Amino acid sequence: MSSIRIKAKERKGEVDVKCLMKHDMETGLRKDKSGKKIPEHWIQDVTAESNGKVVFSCAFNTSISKDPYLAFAFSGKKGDTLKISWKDNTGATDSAETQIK
Amino acid sequence: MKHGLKSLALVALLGSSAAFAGGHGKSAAALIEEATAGYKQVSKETSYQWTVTVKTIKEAQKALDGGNEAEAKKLAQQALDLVEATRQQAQVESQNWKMRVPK
Amino acid sequence: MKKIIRNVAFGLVGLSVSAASVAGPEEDRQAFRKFYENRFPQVQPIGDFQNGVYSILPQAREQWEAIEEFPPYELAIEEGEKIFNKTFANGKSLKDCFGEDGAVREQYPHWNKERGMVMTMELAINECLEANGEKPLKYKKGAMAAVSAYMSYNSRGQSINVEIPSDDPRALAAYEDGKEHFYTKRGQLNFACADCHMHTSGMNYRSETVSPAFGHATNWPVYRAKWQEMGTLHRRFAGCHNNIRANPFKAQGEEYRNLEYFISYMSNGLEFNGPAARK
Amino acid sequence: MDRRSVLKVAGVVSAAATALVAMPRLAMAAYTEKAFKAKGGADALQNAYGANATTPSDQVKLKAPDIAENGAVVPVEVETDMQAESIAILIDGNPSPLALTADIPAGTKGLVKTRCRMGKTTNVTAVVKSGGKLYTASKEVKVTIGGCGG
Repeated sequence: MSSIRIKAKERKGEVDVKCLMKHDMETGLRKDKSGKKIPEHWIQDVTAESNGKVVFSCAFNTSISKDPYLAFAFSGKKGDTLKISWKDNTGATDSAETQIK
Repeated sequence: MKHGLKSLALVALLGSSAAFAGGHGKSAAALIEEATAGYKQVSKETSYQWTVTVKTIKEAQKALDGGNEAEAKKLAQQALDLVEATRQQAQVESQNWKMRVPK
Repeated sequence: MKKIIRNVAFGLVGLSVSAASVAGPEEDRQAFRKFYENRFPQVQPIGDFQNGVYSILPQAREQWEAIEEFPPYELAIEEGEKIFNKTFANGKSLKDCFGEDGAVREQYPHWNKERGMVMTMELAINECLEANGEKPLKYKKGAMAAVSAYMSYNSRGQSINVEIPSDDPRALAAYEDGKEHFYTKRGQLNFACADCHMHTSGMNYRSETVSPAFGHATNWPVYRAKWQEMGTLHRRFAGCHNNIRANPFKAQGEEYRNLEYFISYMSNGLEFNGPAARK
Repeated sequence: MDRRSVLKVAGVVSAAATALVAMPRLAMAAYTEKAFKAKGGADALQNAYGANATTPSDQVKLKAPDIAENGAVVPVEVETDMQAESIAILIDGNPSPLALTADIPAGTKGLVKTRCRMGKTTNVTAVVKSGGKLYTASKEVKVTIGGCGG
C-alpha cells in the first residue's frame, strides 16, 4: 500500500488537496538506544499532477515533521485524476493516485 | 488537625533527605543491602514504589564497585531515606486521599 | 514551604467535609462533574470536555484543529482495519468477537461478574486473539493501539455508560479502588492524579497546562506529538506515574483497569471520540 | 507580523544585488543542497531564488501559533492573493532555516499548509515570490519545554 494518503475535493472550481505521507523524516540529529546517530532520511521532493499536468511541487528540508502533511489548492474539476509522488534522499520513491471528488 | 499534621510531617520528610538518619557506622555494602530489602518490603506491603529509589540504589552499587566507599555510603543512605519516605507516604495516604474527593 | 502550607490547607478542607456520610458512585459522579462545571464554566456545551485540554485552551485548540485536518492517527486506523479483518490460522478473525466493524467501544470498560474483574477493550482484544490461538499484542502501542484506534473510530458518537452493578459488591470495590488511586498521592513528587487534573487543572506546571480529568477517558488511543506515535490510555497512565517518579503499574493490570473503570464512570454521558491527536 | 526581523534578514543581505536578475522560471520546485543546507535565511533565499532582497508585505498571510504546542509538529500556513510563482517557509532559528519551497504554477492557488519542526523559540518567515520579487511576513513562535514528559 502506498505511503501517501490523499483527500481531494472540488468546490466551485477549486480543488482542495490534503495529503499525508508516511515517512520517518529522520533529521540526522537523533540517536538510537545505543547512542548511535540515526542517519538523515527524509522526503526531498513532492510533485502533484492532475491529468498528467504538474499542479504543485515542493521541496522539503528535514525540518518538516514526521509523516509530512501538505495542503494546497488548484483549479480543477470532479473526476479528474490527481497523482502525488515523493522522492527521498536515498532515492526511494512512492506515489498514489486518486480521483477528485 | 491530626491529618493535617501528619501531612505536614510527611512533606517535611520528603523535603529533606537527611530526615531519616539510621545505619551510621555500617559499611556501604550493608547499607545497600538494607535499602534493597527495605524497598522490596515496602513494595510488598503497599503499592508504593518510587522510581528514584531503585536508581539511587543502583548508583550506590556503582560507586561501591568503583571503590568509592564514602560516596556509596552516602547514596545508600539516601536510598534508605527514600524507602522510609515511601513507607510514610503509603501510611499517610491510606487516609488522606479522602480529603481530595469533591463533595 | 508553599507546598507544606497547601498540604495542610487541603487537610483542613478535607476534615471539614469528612464528617459527611460516604457517598455512592452516583453522588461521586455528580460532585465530580459539578466540580468541573464550576471550574470551567466557559466549556459549552459540556460535551466539549471530551477534547481534553483543548476544551479550555483556545490558542492550543487552533493548532490541534489544524492537526485534526489530516490527523496522523488516520494511518493507524488503516493499519488497525487490516489487523481487524485479518483471518486467523483457524479461519476466524476479530470480527467473530467484535462484529463486522468492531464498533463496541461503548461496551467497555465493564464489570465482568463471572470473573470478578473489570474488562477493558484492549484486554478483550487480546483475549479474543488468544482464544483463537493467535499471539497477544503488546498493550501500550503499535498493533494494539492501531486495532483500538480502528474500533474506537467506528464507535465514535457512542456514549460512555459505565455501570457499577449493585448486585456484586466486588464491582463497587473495584470502583472504590480506582477512586482511591485517583485521589492518592504517589511518587517522590507526592502528586495524586487529582492534584494535577482536578485541583490545579487549567493551571500550569512549567509551560504545560494540565487537562481536566472530566473527559479523560473518551478519546483513546491517541497520536501524541511527544511520542510521535500512537499510544493507549494505559501507556499514558504509566507516563504520568513516571513523571511523578512513581513506579508505573502494568498495562492492563488490576490497578490500571480499576482506574480506567473509575475515570470512565466519572465521564459517563460524554461521547467516545477516539482516536485523537494530542501534544 | 514582526517587521524588525524581516528588516534584519533584509539588512544582512543588503550587500547583495538589489536588482533582480531575470531567472528562467523553473518548471518545478526541486531540492537543492545549496539552498536547504544554507546556515542562514539570506543565503538560503539567495541559493533558492538567486536573490535575497525581501519586502515585508501584508499581502503575505502567515498563520503559525504564538506558542507551539509541541516543537515537533508546528502547523504553518502561508497564503497570498498575489500572483505567486513560489512560496517558501523559513524557520530562522533552525540550523538550516529553509524548511520548504513550493512552486505555484498558473491555476494553482497561492497557498501551502504543512507542519514544521522547531528547535527553539524563533521567527518563522513566509516568503512569496511574485513578479520576480520576494515578499515576506514573519512571526515569532515560542517553543517551550513541556512539564509533562510522559
